[in-house]
Amino acid sequence: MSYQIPKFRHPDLPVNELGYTRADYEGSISTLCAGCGHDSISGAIVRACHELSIEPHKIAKLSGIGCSSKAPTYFLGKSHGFNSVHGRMPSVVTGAAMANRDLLYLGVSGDGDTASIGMGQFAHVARRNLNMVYIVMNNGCYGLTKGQDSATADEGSVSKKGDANIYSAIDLCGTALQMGATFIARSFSGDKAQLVPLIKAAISHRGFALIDVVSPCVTFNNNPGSTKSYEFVRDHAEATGTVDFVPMQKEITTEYEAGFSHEVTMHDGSSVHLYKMEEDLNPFDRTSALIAMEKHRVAGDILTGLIYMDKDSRDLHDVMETSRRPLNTLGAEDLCPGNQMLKNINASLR
Amino acid sequence: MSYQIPKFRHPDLPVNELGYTRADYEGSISTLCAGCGHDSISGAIVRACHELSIEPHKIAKLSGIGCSSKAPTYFLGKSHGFNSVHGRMPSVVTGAAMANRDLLYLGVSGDGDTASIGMGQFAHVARRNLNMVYIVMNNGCYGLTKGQDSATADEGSVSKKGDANIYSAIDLCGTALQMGATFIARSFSGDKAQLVPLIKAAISHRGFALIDVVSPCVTFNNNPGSTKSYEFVRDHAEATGTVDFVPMQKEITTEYEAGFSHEVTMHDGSSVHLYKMEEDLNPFDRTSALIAMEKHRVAGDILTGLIYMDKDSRDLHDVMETSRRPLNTLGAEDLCPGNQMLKNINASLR
Amino acid sequence: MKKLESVNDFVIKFANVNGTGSASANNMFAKALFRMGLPVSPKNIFPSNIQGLPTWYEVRVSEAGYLGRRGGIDIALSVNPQSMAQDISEVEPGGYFIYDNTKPLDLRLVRNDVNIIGIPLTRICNEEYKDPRQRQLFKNVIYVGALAALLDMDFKVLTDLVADQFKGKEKLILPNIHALELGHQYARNNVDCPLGIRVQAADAVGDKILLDGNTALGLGAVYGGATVAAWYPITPSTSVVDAFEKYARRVRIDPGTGRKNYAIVQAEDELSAIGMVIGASWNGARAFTATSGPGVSLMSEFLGLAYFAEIPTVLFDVQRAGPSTGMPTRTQQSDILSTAYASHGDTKQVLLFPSTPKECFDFGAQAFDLAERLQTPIILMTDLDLGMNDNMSPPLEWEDGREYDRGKVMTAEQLEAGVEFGRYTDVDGDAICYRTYPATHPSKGAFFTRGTSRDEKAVYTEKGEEYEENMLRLMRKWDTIKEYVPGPEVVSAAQKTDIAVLYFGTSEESSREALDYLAKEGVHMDAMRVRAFPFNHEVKSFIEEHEQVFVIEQNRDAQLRTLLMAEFELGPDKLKSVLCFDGTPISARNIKKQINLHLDGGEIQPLHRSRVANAGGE
Amino acid sequence: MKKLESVNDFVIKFANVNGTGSASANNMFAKALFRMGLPVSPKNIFPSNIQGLPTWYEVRVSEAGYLGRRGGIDIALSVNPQSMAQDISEVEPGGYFIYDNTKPLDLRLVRNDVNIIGIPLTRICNEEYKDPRQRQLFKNVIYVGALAALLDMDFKVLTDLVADQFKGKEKLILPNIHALELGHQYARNNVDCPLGIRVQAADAVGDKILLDGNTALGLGAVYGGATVAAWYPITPSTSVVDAFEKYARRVRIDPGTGRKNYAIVQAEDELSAIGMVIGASWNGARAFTATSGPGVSLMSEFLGLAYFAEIPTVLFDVQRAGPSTGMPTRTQQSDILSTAYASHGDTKQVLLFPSTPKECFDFGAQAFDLAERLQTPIILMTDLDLGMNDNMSPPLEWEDGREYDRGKVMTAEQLEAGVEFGRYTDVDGDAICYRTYPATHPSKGAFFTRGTSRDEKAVYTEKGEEYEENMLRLMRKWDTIKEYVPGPEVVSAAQKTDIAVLYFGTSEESSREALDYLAKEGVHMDAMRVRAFPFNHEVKSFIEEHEQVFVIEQNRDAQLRTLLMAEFELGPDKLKSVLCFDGTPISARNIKKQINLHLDGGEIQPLHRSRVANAGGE
Ligand SMILES: Cc1ncc(C[n+]2csc(CCOP(=O)(O)OP(=O)(O)O)c2C)c(N)n1
Ligand SMILES: Cc1ncc(C[n+]2csc(CCOP(=O)(O)OP(=O)(O)O)c2C)c(N)n1
Ligand code: SF4
Ligand code: SF4
Ligand SMILES: [Mg+2]
Ligand SMILES: [Mg+2]
Repeated sequence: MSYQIPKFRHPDLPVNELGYTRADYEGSISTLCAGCGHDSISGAIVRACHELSIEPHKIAKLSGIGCSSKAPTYFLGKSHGFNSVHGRMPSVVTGAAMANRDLLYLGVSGDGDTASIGMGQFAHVARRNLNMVYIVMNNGCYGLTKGQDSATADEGSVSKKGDANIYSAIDLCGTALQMGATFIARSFSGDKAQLVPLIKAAISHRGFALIDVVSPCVTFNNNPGSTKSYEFVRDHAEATGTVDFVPMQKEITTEYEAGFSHEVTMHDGSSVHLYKMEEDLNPFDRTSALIAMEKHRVAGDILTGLIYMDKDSRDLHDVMETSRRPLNTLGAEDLCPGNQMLKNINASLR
Repeated sequence: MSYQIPKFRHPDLPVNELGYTRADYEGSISTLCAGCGHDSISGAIVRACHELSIEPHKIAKLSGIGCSSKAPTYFLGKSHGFNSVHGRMPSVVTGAAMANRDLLYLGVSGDGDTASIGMGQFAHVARRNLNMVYIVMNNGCYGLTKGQDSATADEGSVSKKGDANIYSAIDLCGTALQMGATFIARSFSGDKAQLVPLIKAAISHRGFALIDVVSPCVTFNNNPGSTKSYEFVRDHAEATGTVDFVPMQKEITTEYEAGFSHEVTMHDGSSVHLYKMEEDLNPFDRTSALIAMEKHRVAGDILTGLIYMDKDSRDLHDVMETSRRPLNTLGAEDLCPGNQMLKNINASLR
Repeated sequence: MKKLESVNDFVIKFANVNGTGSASANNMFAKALFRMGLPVSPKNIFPSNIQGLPTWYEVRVSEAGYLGRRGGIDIALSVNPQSMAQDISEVEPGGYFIYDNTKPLDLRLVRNDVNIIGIPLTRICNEEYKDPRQRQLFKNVIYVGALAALLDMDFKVLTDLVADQFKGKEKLILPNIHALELGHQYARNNVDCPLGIRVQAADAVGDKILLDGNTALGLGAVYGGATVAAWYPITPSTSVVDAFEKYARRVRIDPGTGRKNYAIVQAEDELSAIGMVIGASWNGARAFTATSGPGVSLMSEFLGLAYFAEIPTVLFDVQRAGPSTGMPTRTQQSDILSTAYASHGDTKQVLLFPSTPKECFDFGAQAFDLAERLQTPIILMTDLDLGMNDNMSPPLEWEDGREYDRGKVMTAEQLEAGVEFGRYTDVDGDAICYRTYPATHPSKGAFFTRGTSRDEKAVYTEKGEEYEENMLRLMRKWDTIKEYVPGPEVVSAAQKTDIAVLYFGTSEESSREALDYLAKEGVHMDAMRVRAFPFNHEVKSFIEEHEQVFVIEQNRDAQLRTLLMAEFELGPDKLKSVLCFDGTPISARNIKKQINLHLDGGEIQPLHRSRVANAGGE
Repeated sequence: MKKLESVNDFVIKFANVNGTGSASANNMFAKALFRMGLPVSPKNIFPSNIQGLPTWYEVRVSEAGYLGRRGGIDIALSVNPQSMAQDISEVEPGGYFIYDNTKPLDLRLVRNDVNIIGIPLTRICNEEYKDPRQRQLFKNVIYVGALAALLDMDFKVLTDLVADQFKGKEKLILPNIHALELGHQYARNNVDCPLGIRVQAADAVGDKILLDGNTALGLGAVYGGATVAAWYPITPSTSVVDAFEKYARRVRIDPGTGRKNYAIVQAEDELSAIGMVIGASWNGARAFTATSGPGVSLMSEFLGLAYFAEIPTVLFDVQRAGPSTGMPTRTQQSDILSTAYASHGDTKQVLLFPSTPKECFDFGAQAFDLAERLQTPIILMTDLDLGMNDNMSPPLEWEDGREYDRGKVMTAEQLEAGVEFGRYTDVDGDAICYRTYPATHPSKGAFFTRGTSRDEKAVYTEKGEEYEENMLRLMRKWDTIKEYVPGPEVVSAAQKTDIAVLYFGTSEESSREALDYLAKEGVHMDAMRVRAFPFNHEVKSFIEEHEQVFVIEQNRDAQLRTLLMAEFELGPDKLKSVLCFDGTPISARNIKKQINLHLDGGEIQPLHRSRVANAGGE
């Protein structure tokens, strides 16, 4: 039921450094509901990858099961994709990343996929600081199975079915921080201006980068009383500050307004600029990030933007000291010790 | 291979209000290694239950798989026990507690059982604020499978095998707080004076009560270089303050030394006294608890004692509004609506 | 041109877009025929998404009472341009294709052997309504009105239905009736009504009801005394717990306190759900979970624990098309092997196979008795077709005064009186032992439940002999179980015959119909419907008494046949497979064709819809 | 009194306490005999705890080369008072019971039909050593020295062994030799040496090696080119990954950079471990995991994904006694059904059954070729007995220059050249399709892998026909698989016969021995060792060619027989079961007894050790 997008290229569509138009980063036509937040996030991913001039085939996109997990079909049609099983995307990405450290791993998941069935794998992939971008399309409900509350639904939030949720919500950013994640951001599907640079920064980060994106489910959880509706999020989002992403090659051209400003150079040479930061938050300090999150939790608003980044992050391959050559490129000559070695081993076993 | 303890009762063993001696709360002879921290925790449980005069048969003890999870065989021989499967004790307790809200549920687990395979269930049972005591016998390794690092092993900690752990540690107290647990404490198997009152307080708490007890594995993780060895813990434990537990019936007789002191009355009428508290910590405030934990994490020491308690905790039965009569006592007369109701239903289906 | 002619016997298929409100209109159509006294069997064929993709609704109407899929479409009603090409191609020669002709039909689609009828649904709506939502909703009602004219339905039945449906929202009644009339009038004025295919009131449904199996299961759990439900959402099982909750809210709130005499926990996943069921059952409550294939796979470790530690466990598996995520909104009977042998080590699980909503209700309640009596998991195997479609069913019944069989539970009184208790001691010789609930007695009867080996008193042991004795007892228990589970049902042929069919679950109705067709051609076959695994001796004798037995299943691997072969020692060439596994319910015509082919000496290897049945125009 | 007499043919059992260092002494004993040219087969029988419980070490010595368990104990050496009663009771009449007589033997234990020999181990230690740790450790070495005298072992072999063992810790050599001498002297001076049972140097081991199957598997993975291992600890599989790591550290560190040409991830559980293997394999690395029963159950959902999405997946299942946690330190072959039919829906999995360390190595490496060639999970089924015990084995060999079979992978060059790519298109007619690794080509060859239904180009579909075509292709692939997996091995009887045995894995050696016994009694039987599932036609013909086939297995439910019955249509009474499932490896005497009983017209239902074999004194 999915259709490849017809590929007539408008002659004056903007191309990136690789000569690709944005259409080269798109996927099949979405089969999600009209207005679903997930589609906006797909759009932001397309834009970020296009603008960063990443070769599409050097990206691997992986997901679990859910409306959100379907999204990878709807972007990056030239990348290999893997729609695995419910809640287990992190392990599949971990294996994939072990096999080939040179690709960009883009994991997409839902709040059900991550915070419920996937909680264990989510916690552990964060803890291992796997080099990946992990995007949660967070609608506080199980869209694909028709709107049950998920574990990120706020206590008291009312979904379309009409009952107020009786459990406290799991905060995925807080959880990731606890687990040792090294890049943590939150955003809103309706705020592309914030989301696109965050995705770019996450891509440039070496290590586990979580972006928890509130993404309203228009069909089951966009009603009054829901704390994951477009309206509620627009009213309650509080940005930590503005993030700007400057690719390695580019000069900084924009003139920023005055304000507290940071510049971070990423592993790949690009840089991230933060300005107009929230007073109390130093996103390079874990304790500060923790306190800021807690403060906003207590206040009942939604802290968005870059929350935490460990500038000295060492990813899983770094700490494991794996070969710089991707393991999947090694052949028998690199891997097989040959018969003489076996003879020695045999001798030691007599 | 387990032997029931011979039951000759020494005539002048102290009896509790129910007339039971401490032996009535013991179990089979332990088959754990001599010196294993877990046995000390079993001893503390026995003492707490005896001193609280809980009817042994009103306790249900449940566990997963591991040396730690074997421990329930070695205490409370008169209670029903359930050694379930690895990492899944929380779900079994949840079901059991749904069936009968009137028992005391004592869950025992290991750090592998909880922080690795059991992470998802641990997070969710905390989030649901199930009325139970959850004791982790935390040795930073997998004892029963011969000493592999667990997810609570500190980064850089060296186990008997000799390799330094490359991953960051999961802090179970911090995780539980994130998830919404309402009673959080940490202790040390070697500190019964602290552990026993904490267990008592946890038992009196209505809601999810976690006690993360560092419990050295003498066989695989008690060597120099390990941060879960007896020596390291003795050197690095920092108590939040002293906890005293006063059962409902008792008058306070001890005179406390001067110092910052709290008294909390628990649901069952007993009270918990805290004194000589760490300056910064207000254990009744989540934010304060969070910051204290983070501060000690950064300092590299082990914060023990009562860390957090929600005095207004509403447990799962409370929020679900379940019948006060245990569900397992309801009979067909309470449960079955009878044929007339079916006739009405049939009529509506024509 | 040939026109199919029939009264009260046809198949109609509606082609819509999901999320547009067509479901309730289609439903109204089926229910109206049912109220006219006609057996109907509607089947939803829906995509695994929420909005915007093609969805179908196929209704079998059969005064003779055949409720399975027949195969073939006599009338297609297509309001979805996306699927129109497919929809028209499926119509039987001489059949009818009804479509929205506001836009002209693509000429390439026109078939000369099909009667094409245009109703300008969009135009009518646009003229009548301004609000786009109204336009969309009423379009569906209008085509139902048109069908009423085309098929000569009793219009009053429809208007009464509308009134019933909107009880409490009365101001919606008139606009809906008006929409019905719009369609009705348009058809009467512009089409030659009725068509060759039409309906007339009959008296063929008796006291039957229209109900989906999942609701019946949920009700079965209420009546069976379940107090704890733990689950994780998954299509097509979700509505089981929804139904349980709906009825529990109605009948299980304590009137005095307003508190609930039940607890429903939405677990974080299926491992947790079954763990909760095991914990609750261990603690003396009746508990259940409902899931589908992927969930069953995840429950596999816990199912082994429940088998070995002998904890009553009720699991409803509403099967869908596998393997893996497969086709989540399509039906299959393909979890038979994975459930029968669920979990590592020497385990065998008890399966029940209901085939009607009434049986879902009955087995659903009985599952708790069986689980507690037999102290083992009871896995009730239903499927999407039975679970999520309205099925005509005998009414539900409950014998007032019926008691629950709580199985062997030793009481405080017995313990106090000194009755000896050994949790795994076979005192009665039926290999089922006494258990105690936690907290039964202050000093007696406590024991330790575990997944490791232990002796008759539940004390941990690594002694081979003790382990072995226990395993042999569990094997003997398997024989006891055969006496308790529902036995098979036999329908004998009109004439003595040495060929037979064997089926289970939702293949029943199509099989019955196929046998009637075959009988008309002079091929007589006895029939057995298996209702549980383990099979008892009746199943064995039935197979032995026949030269050849066709095993009808909705999976690729002939899974029930595999179990039969594994359990009984049968000669070669005894069991033949009749299979359908494309995700749609097996049809009578398909079954008939496969049996014919076998009888003509055709290939023995599994046949399937596209190669065989499609060739015949299904 | 009768004294058992034999040279180079006996069974000795050591009874110790675990955690006391007895393992290495016992090991030294077995290895010394092996170096004397005698086939030995030591088996550890250890508790599921870490310290302080009874543990046994049973060594079969057989110049004739029988390596399975024989049944019966000729010599018991007991230094554990906890288990002494059991230990002495197990000795064959005329056998020898050697114990620490520092404390006198409980008179109630004395048997008149057993030769009782005391060695005052504790006293000797206490006199010689002050340090308690030394006392404990050297006690074990002392009894080995005593045995050297009692059995007439070559003392030089022992001292050489000590020297080898403590290479690098030379100052431990002399004290150990001294301890050996203490025991040796005591025995020579105080006991009539040698016993009736004794050894002498022989030439019966050739170039064989002593190795445990898990190490062989780990080495197989190294040689097979595995670069990613993901696992979760579980007995008895843990040492597979330990061995992989040990050898990878030795041979897979890049000498230039010091970096690792492999990655080992200790996962958080088994679901994650298999997910990592699937992810790595999908991405073109060779990857594996190792686990045991509970882990396999947890992997069941992912195994279905790998089957359906056709992702090479290598899984080593080192089986232990189930169900549930069962007896984690005991052996069984009882995961056959749960792996063969792992996962919901229509799935079938490929199983390999090695029976020696060499075959663990060979199949371990070959599993990667098969997985990539067949694009499906390959589950290698070994067990605790093979995996954790030193088994005598032909030496390991690798043909230098052997290339890995990476299966059908489309390259950038092919794509660039315009070769058409459809991930699930059967271009070669063997039902195996081409895949691409991620990042192969900038614009061609990308596809979406999923567990849902899709068409030949890997595009999502819900069309029944497309789903069905794919499922039928997978069924055809099953036939292709039969041509690739290792075929069975046949050993024909000396005389033509119409009865036969069929066995697999670790039942081989005991079966072989039992057949020799039977042949001596005039009962000749052909033998087939099955090495893989699916079975190929040779297995079928073999069964058909015999009137009766005894299927020998180490489980309760006759699981391989079940598979045979389910796959082939065999007449009744064809397959008889010979079973052992008490957690110990099946013995030759047990097999012989069960077969005799069958041949005498005994009960057909599964026989077991305690009822049958024990009666005969095993
Ligand atoms: C093992 C398993 N259990 C249950 C399901 C059914 N299921 C599919 S998607 C989903 C929840 C999706 O929620 P979320 O991840 O939040 O995604 P959303 O649809 O809201 O974007 C569930 C429970 C499944 N596919 N597999
Ligand atoms: C599903 C499953 N996987 C693995 C195991 C093996 N196993 C038994 S205990 C254990 C780890 C125990 O570690 P922990 O919980 O920390 O307990 P400890 O022994 O350290 O007290 C493991 C991996 C198992 N029993 N079940
Ligand atoms: S159901 Fe909700 S989450 Fe799913 S596609 Fe529709 S709007 Fe999006
Ligand atoms: S191995 Fe470690 S955790 Fe297990 S019993 Fe021994 S000391 Fe305790
Ligand atoms: Mg969601
Ligand atoms: Mg541990």
